[in-house]
Amino acid sequence: MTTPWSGSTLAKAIEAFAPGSVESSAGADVWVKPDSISTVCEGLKSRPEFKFDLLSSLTAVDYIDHFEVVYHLTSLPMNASAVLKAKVGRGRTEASVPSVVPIWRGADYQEREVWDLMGIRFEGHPNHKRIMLWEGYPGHPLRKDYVTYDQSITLSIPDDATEKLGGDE
Amino acid sequence: MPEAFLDNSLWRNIYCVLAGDSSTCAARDYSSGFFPAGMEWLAFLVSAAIIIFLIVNAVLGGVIVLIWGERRLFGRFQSRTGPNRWGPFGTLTSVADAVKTMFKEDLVPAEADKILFNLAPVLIAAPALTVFAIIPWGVGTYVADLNIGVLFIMAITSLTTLSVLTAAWSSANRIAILSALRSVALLISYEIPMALALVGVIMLAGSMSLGDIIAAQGIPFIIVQPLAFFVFFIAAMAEMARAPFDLTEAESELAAGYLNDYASMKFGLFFLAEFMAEISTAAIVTTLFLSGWKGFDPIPSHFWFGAKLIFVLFVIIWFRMTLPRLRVDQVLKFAWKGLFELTMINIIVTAVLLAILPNPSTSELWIMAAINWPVAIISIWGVSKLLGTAPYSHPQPDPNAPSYPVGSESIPTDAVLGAEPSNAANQAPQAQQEGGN
Amino acid sequence: MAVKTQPVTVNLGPQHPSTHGVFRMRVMFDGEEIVDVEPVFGYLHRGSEKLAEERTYTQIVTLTDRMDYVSSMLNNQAYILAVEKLAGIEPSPRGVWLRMIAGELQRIASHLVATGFLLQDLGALGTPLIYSMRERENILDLFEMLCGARITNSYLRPGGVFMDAPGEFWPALDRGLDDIVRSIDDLETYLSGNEIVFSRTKGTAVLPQELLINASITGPMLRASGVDWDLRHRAPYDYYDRISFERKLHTASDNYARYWVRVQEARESVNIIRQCIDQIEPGPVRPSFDDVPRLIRPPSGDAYAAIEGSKGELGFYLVSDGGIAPYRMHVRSSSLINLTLLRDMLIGGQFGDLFVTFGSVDLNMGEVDR
Amino acid sequence: MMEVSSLTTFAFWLASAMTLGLAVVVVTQKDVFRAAIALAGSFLGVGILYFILSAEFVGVVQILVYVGAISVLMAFAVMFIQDIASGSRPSQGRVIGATAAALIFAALAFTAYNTEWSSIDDITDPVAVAAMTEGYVEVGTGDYALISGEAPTDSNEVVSENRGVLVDSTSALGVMLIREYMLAFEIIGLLLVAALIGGLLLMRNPPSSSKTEKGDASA
Repeated sequence: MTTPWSGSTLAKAIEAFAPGSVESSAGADVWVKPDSISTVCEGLKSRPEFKFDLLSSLTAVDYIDHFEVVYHLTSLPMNASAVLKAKVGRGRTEASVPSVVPIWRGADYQEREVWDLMGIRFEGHPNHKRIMLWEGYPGHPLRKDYVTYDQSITLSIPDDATEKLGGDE
Repeated sequence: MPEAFLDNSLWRNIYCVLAGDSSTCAARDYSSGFFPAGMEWLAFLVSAAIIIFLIVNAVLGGVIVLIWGERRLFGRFQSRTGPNRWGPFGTLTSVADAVKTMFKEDLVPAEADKILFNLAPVLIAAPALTVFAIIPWGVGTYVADLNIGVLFIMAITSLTTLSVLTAAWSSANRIAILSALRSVALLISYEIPMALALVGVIMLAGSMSLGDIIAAQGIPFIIVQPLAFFVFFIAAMAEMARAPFDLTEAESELAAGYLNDYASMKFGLFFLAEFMAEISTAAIVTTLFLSGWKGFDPIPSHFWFGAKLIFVLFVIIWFRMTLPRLRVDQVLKFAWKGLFELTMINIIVTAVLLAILPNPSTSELWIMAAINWPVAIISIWGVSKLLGTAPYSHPQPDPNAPSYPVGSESIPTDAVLGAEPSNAANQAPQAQQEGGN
Repeated sequence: MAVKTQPVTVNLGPQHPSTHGVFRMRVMFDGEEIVDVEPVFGYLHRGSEKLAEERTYTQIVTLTDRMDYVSSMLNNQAYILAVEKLAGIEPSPRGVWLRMIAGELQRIASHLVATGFLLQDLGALGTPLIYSMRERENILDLFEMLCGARITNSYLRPGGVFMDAPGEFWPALDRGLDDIVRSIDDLETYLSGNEIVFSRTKGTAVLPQELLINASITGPMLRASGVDWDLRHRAPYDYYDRISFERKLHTASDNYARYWVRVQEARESVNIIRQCIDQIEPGPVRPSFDDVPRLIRPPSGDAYAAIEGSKGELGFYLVSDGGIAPYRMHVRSSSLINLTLLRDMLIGGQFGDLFVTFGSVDLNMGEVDR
Repeated sequence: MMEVSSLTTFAFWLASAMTLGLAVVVVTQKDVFRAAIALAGSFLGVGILYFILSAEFVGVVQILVYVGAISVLMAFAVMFIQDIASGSRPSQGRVIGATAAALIFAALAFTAYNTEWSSIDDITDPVAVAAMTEGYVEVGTGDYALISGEAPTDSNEVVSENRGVLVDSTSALGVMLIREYMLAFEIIGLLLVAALIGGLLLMRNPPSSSKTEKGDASA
């Protein structure tokens, strides 16, 4: 059975090799400062007490006032898992976080996907391009403030035009 | 009357009825023909046209039947029905397909070289039809019996590649060009074992004329020359780009390759040429190795030829349905490192046997067969050992191989998440909300 | 070919018979050798994750069906596990057994499809594909008995499945399992030792263990390199801790090993289903609506649950804000992540091996693009 | 039968027109690939001329080697040439080339015109002459041919009317190559082998890049 690391213990253990990198911790989660993501992940991957060699999942959530990048890590030798989170783009500023592709190549497409759909920039990604949508696509659809195409049409159509549109259908 | 047509009863009958002045015609009571004297050239042209008409239509009809048969057989091989809607047992499916193909829109890519693009289907269909000129369908039923018949087949079939190149180049399509490159590689590699495989047969028959080769087959040459048959059959499959050598069309890689951009009847001509090549290959195999139209007396020679032809076609279709495709380098390696050596062994053994038993009679052919079979089996086995891939001896993990340590260590006990997992997730939101504020 | 030629760039896909959907590769060839590959995604992107934000937790089950449409039961299972973890739902035992049976049947179907299409990519003109599809049809018939649908099943619900298996399902399942074992035997007899299959796949696209793990590649691809990592064994979900099964490993990590591992896993899944049949107990297939309401409102928080899908670790990450729809859903798509090493596998190889290697990854564009 | 041979004359003019016309296309066509295909057609025309001359063996070899192999390789090579779209640029030494070609043509034409071609008139054998006056056939069994007055009725030997060449030109050619022109034959063979080895040597990669070896190992 895969053992999940407790957030508080993991936070302490991270602080031991990377002081000042942890923001807070609760349950199974550890919030890491975005600037120190590279250091923390490098340590988590290579240090003998962690050995998190597999990046299970990398994603991001839009919490309106900030974005959260979520890393699900797995250690095969220890059969353990951990959750790492980083809050970026507070106040909906330009969100950016260091890329972990140099540490885990598995982050390659996942970071591109997050950039494409959520608009979080990954500094140092070797191929920082959109993945699902084409270059030049307006906006990042998974953001909560994204206005979809049909919504934008409804917004832009004057009231008297809706009847005509309905008649067409 | 040109000498190539002398033994040809098909030709002679038509020509004698029309012109009727030759010495050979006199023997058949055609002292005066349909045309007045001095119009023999017209009789020549008309009889040529009639024979071409007969052969071309027979071949095209054969293609229609072959396409239907192949699809039915595919169905049976793949445990499904195959075409069965249009006509009894789906026999009219090919006809419907042909009509559909003709009425499709004829598309020419904007970037294409129009002249060559239109020329390529003609270039591929013409040689495919020309081969049928020398195939003896039965006693005296052929257009011409050339004394270099076997070489003629080789020469004419090699023209196919030129048209494939033309088609690929003129469509201005990179996938098509890749296919053409493969086609040339295949041609250059397989022309040689194919020709060399026939050397044994030519040595035995002492002639390159297909009529003479049939006459020389006291017993079918497949029994006397198993190695030559093996190599020739494989090389012929490669020459007409059939599975497992269908590299030029390679549906799953090149998506039809050089005929990618063809539509309508231009595509139809490529399709026709492919199936005509299948029929002609089967006919050549029948002629050279299965003693052509020879058989027991009450049944006419044409039926014997037809039966053998259908059997060879069945084997070709069977191969096509069963085997996956080889890779280009493997195909070329197989030709140069496998088939070429086999043909050399065959030529040497046949030459030695012919030095001992010149002009072999039927019983002497049996002796040759008795010697040739062990040679064939041993050499094919040897080549397959040399070229084959050794299987994995240990599919299960090798205890000596370094295996990745999974679950070998454990994390410190105080690091384990204390609370029950289902609630652990629920604690996160509060913390996250605090962090957010 | 030793002759240096001018490199040619070819666009393979999105309309191509062997790209398993709408995938595009911009490939640069030097003769037959592959110099560079650039995968292009997104032709089947439907924004499932965005759609999920506007649907209730039960409605989303239908969205997951359409992600990896050749293993929708397993998608359902991964999603339902995430919902149960998020909302703290205790599933009904019979429902769990049923969804395990359905999931393993789906795994067999998915592996059969993968094997069939791999052989199709090898150039066998449809025969092995149709043979594997025939067995898959039997499995789809069983699904039809279970839930009335064949491809997009939507069979699972939070807490179990939506209806019990009918009486005629169990004898049909027994017969079906025998058929599957027999057809896998046939497959092995005719193909595992076939010289052409073997020479084409042995030693091509070899990936070292460390690289695979570093690139987050899981599932049969990882096990084909000899890493004993199967979530059913290492992190048992549902009742997999009550099942004993063998993990089939191969050490070669080439295309053949990946093919071999899939065939063996399909065989092993039959054993798992037989054990499930032995252990299944009567009872309700899902909790009553008092325990699990139709409109689930999980407490705010997040949960990540992963299963051993047919293609690797299939995970769902759900965030709830306490409403009837998830605040955010993310799919950890094994098909997409298993493509990470596509360039490493293809570059330097032959054109003929391109689609074989691509097929040996076993991906589904519905899941790659979502 | 004179009328039938006038058909042959017609075929001759057709084949000649095809050969020369396509040769002109080869020289004038800007598109290199089209020129290569036209060259193949020209070669094919030469092959047909051989057939008309009843030299089937040479004709077939002409098609096999020149059309089937050499033209294909030319077209193949053209595919690799860079900047193909702009076509072939006119050569610098056009005048010299044209002069050389004209001189060679003149020399060939002069030689052809002045050579005493052996024909049926040259036959001195009285039997043959006697047979000829009454119409005759040739009976061939391989490396010799017998001229006789009438065709044997139940023989399986190859029988033909005399058209100025031996019936079984293939065997005659083979015998000639092995007996009379043995040395030349062997020297040409040696030359071809040398050319082959030279070609392989030119193609070989410099030893620093091990790409080829790697490719072979994986094969």
